[in-house]
Amino acid sequence: MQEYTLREMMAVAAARQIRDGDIVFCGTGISMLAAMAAKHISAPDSVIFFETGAVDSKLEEVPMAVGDPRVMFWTSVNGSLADSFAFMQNPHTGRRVVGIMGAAQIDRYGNLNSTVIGDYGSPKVRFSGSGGACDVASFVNRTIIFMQHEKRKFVPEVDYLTSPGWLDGPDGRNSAGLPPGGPATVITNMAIMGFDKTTREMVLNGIYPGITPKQILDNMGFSVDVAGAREVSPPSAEELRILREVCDPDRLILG
Amino acid sequence: MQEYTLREMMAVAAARQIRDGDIVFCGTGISMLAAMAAKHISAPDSVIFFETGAVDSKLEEVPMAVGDPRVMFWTSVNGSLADSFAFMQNPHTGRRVVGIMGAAQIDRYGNLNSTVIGDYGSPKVRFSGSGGACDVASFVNRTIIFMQHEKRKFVPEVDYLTSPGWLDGPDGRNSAGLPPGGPATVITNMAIMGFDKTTREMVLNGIYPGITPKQILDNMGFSVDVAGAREVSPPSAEELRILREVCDPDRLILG
Amino acid sequence: MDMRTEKVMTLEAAIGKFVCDGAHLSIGGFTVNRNPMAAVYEIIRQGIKHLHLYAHSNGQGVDELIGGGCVANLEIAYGGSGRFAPTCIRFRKAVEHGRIRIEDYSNYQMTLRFLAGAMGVPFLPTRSGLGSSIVHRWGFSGPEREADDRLPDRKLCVIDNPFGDWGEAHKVVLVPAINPDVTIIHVQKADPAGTARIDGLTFADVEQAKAAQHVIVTCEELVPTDALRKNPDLNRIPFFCVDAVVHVPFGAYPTACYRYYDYDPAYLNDYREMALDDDRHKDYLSRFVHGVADHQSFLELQGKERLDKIRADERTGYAVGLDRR
Amino acid sequence: MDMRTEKVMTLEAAIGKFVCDGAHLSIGGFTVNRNPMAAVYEIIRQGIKHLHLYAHSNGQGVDELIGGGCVANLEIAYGGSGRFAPTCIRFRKAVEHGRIRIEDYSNYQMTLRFLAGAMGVPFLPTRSGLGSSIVHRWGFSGPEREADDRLPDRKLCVIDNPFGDWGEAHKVVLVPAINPDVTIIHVQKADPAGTARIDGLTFADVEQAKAAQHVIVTCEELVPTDALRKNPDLNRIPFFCVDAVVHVPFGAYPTACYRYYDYDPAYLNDYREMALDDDRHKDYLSRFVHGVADHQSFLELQGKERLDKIRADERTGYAVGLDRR
Repeated sequence: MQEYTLREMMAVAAARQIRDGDIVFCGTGISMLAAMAAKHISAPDSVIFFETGAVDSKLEEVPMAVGDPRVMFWTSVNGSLADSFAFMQNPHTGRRVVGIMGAAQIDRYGNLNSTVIGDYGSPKVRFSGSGGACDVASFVNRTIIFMQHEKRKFVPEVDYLTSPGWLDGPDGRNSAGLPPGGPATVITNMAIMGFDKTTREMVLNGIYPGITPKQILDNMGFSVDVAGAREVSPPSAEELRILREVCDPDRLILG
Repeated sequence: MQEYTLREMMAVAAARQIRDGDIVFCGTGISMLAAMAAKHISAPDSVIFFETGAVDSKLEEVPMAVGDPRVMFWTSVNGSLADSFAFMQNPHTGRRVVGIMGAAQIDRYGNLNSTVIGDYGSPKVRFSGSGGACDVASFVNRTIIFMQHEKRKFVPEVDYLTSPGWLDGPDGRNSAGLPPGGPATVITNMAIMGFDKTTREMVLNGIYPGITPKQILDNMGFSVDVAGAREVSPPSAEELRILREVCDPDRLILG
Repeated sequence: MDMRTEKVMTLEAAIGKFVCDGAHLSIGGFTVNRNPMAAVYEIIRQGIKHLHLYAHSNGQGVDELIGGGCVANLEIAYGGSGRFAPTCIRFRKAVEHGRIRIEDYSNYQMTLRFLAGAMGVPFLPTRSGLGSSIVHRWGFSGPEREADDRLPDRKLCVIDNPFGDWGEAHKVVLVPAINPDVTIIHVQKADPAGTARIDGLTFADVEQAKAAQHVIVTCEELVPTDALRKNPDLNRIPFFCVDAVVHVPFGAYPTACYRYYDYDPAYLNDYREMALDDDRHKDYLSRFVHGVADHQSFLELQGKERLDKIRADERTGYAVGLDRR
Repeated sequence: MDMRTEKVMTLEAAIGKFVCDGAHLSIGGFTVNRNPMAAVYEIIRQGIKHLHLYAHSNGQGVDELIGGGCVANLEIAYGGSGRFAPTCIRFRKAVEHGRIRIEDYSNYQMTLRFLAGAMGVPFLPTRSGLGSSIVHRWGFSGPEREADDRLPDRKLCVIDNPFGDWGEAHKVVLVPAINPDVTIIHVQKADPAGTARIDGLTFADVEQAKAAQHVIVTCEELVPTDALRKNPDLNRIPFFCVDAVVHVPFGAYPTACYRYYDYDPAYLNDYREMALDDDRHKDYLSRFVHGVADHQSFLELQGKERLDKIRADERTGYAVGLDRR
């Protein structure tokens, strides 16, 4: 079997979640790589689009930011922020959108923090803030979340709720006034988590080769049901080739 | 003195109201002609724009409608309805806009009806409806209104208030929630009317050569103060030349 | 919306598939420009009835749909075709005779209503219409609205500004979103996947398309995808919003299509005269609409000479010196 | 806004005239793209202080203004520059040390706030942020807001949908309009009257410009009016919105300008390293900002070789194969 990095495993795991016909909202970094890989592997008719307004960019080189000029090349339409978020908020188009994003903290309901650690008024650590993350998490049908598997990141309660997940459970989004979609998958450097259809609580779905459920739970600030977890198949040679040779030959994002 | 038609007099009277630096919102027909004439006579740095989204059109031929392809030629920007009305509603740009429009009925406060005669639910006569007229009348700094001078058109109360003028008097617009601008001038086939700065009621400002105040009052459904009226100077040879030779050589609008 | 990249079909098939009796429909264009006339005539030909039609100032297309007997309800800002018909003829007759039900808005209000639909919000605010009859006179009553789940419960709402006098406004009108079942627009260029390019003013076409559940694009030229991707800054509608692409040269005739052809003054003047008389209008319909198989045959009936007269000049985008009396 | 047709001036004059201490300012661009960097550096050079800055995700420009000590208050959605600084360095330090006051929104909320300003309405609605801390945690308190007539009395409002569940939404967030004193954008082409053409994505530049009382446009190329009027479909901002036009080639450097040049990875990586250390950042400012007379001198300091490396390829609009590590 070919060797691979955990970052490559994460990108491949996310790419596998993308289906033909999905409109893929991409953030910066590894999420872009996952979307690019999916286009070349399993979902050639998925559409990559960016909050900056670019629809179906032809990514000959991997962009370093969603405002990178590389996202503007050979698109269907070059629009604006106003246009792109409208596609996500609009139920006709929004229900086809899969959002891929990361965060600094996540709780059991998939609520995300990318704003501050500590008190909002005098934070210990300041992060970038929402950007489009809150918008995407509010609007789209399903989101895929990249996380590093660390106790300080999987927390019982996020310090600041930047991007709404399932909020406080099954009726959370509806009672807040949000559309029905929400977090579908959390992809970490150890595992793939999902959310229980009834309770909306995080559950362990997949474990990377060589990792144990105990290791996963030891690195989380809350416990999850691990009963349904299966081993994730490692990246295939073809998946790795696409990722390494087509998507990110300079390893700008793969590192 | 050169002969002229009343329609020519009306177009010239309106053109004289336009000042350099005005942004002129144009409706269909004679208002377009007035705006074109002003550009060539007294206000070369006025800007003609259309609700359809065309800014500073180069009108080599007179358009027959605000959606005429002639308004799209050599503009600063070709936008949309959403763009053009935003320019009027935005106070920074809106306060520079002069709107020119017509109507089927007008009352003493410059409220306009271009929707129905009779009951709204089962009208005796149906007109085009607001189009952009209600929007322009709501938003812009001052409006110039073209009317035929007839008793059935100058009415005590409009059958349907399509486009707000001064509503019911000095505080009408403010208490309805409208911006402070409003009707400035009514140009008819007999006279030029204004509005009293205090009462916001219509007053007679100017009378065309050969017309008497009595004729004017006889053709209105309400009385106006005629004390301040002066005779309007007839179109000059140069004004007529511009109108006839430059603006509408085929007399598409002049008739 | 539709994710396929090959959506080309005939106009007959597209109308048959997406426009049914009672559908909530909006059409693009403005007064005498870029109305999707080929689609309008096809709708009449297919005998589609009871349409709920949304229009800002679509002019000729709206008047023909009404004249063709397709329309039951109309939400509209303006029924006019410029100097050719300051008030559209069949529209006027239908309203005066109570043959259609109508509700009035302003152009900006209708634009905002489509924009709200496109944005996926239930309403948008404006200051337009405060104090006017547009706010106070409803075409569809409260009980009628509550009985019809395709209509919002209120025509519009006037509310106090919840931010005090922020924006120098103490009140605003909220106008409800429109989400048509189908929007039909005519554009200059489209590719087989539905990416659409509009030359010149877009009117409210883009908002109307994005607000709709289904979109039919008719186009002057059907071009390869790469031809449009070379300069995406000129494209206005992304392909995933579009369900059907139909290649119909002169598809906006007798209205104009910027850079391709002008409106046809002779046709529009003739139409006005025929529309004014019920019998002559019946003859008009049987000759020009029901009497032809499709838009191509309709154009042949007009004759090449007539179409040549209105061809757009390359510099200006319209027919310079066209006899427009 | 300004109705004159000749608005060309130097950057020094434009900043001096329209950007004063305490001004409410917004700048265009997004993360590492089309930030009006020449203007940003000039603002720092002129020692302008206490700015109230509005940003969605303007990235590098915002970070440099903060680092330059110009900013007192910040309303923002995102302080990051893509892979070069997932969180902007001086932004992060300033917030963590309480040197600026900050209030958070989302990108769409900020976009809608500029759009509301552009449209002349007090607010716009969205479903974004319902249930999030963005709604509940205010950067500026109620009493602070009421004491400052440049701020709306509320950060935002959550209201029940007055149209019931029309649009499938029973609640919405209303976000208040922003009307900056001045917006500065960098574009590819402008004419002396201020008509501006933007190639590629417009981000929120158009809304930011139309929302502002005054607009400064810096441009790569100053072109004759006729050059832009030939195809107005590509122009984004009409001249009457613009107060000052400044010709500044490489005016977005070190951020990118589509079809002209790419971002400079070397500069942005060096900046990150220098920004991380307070002393080195001081040196950076004195060498690259205060140590040069203007943007031209700043560019000469970078050297021609560096600028040549990032020149955009004609086909793609960016620097193909650029070393971006």
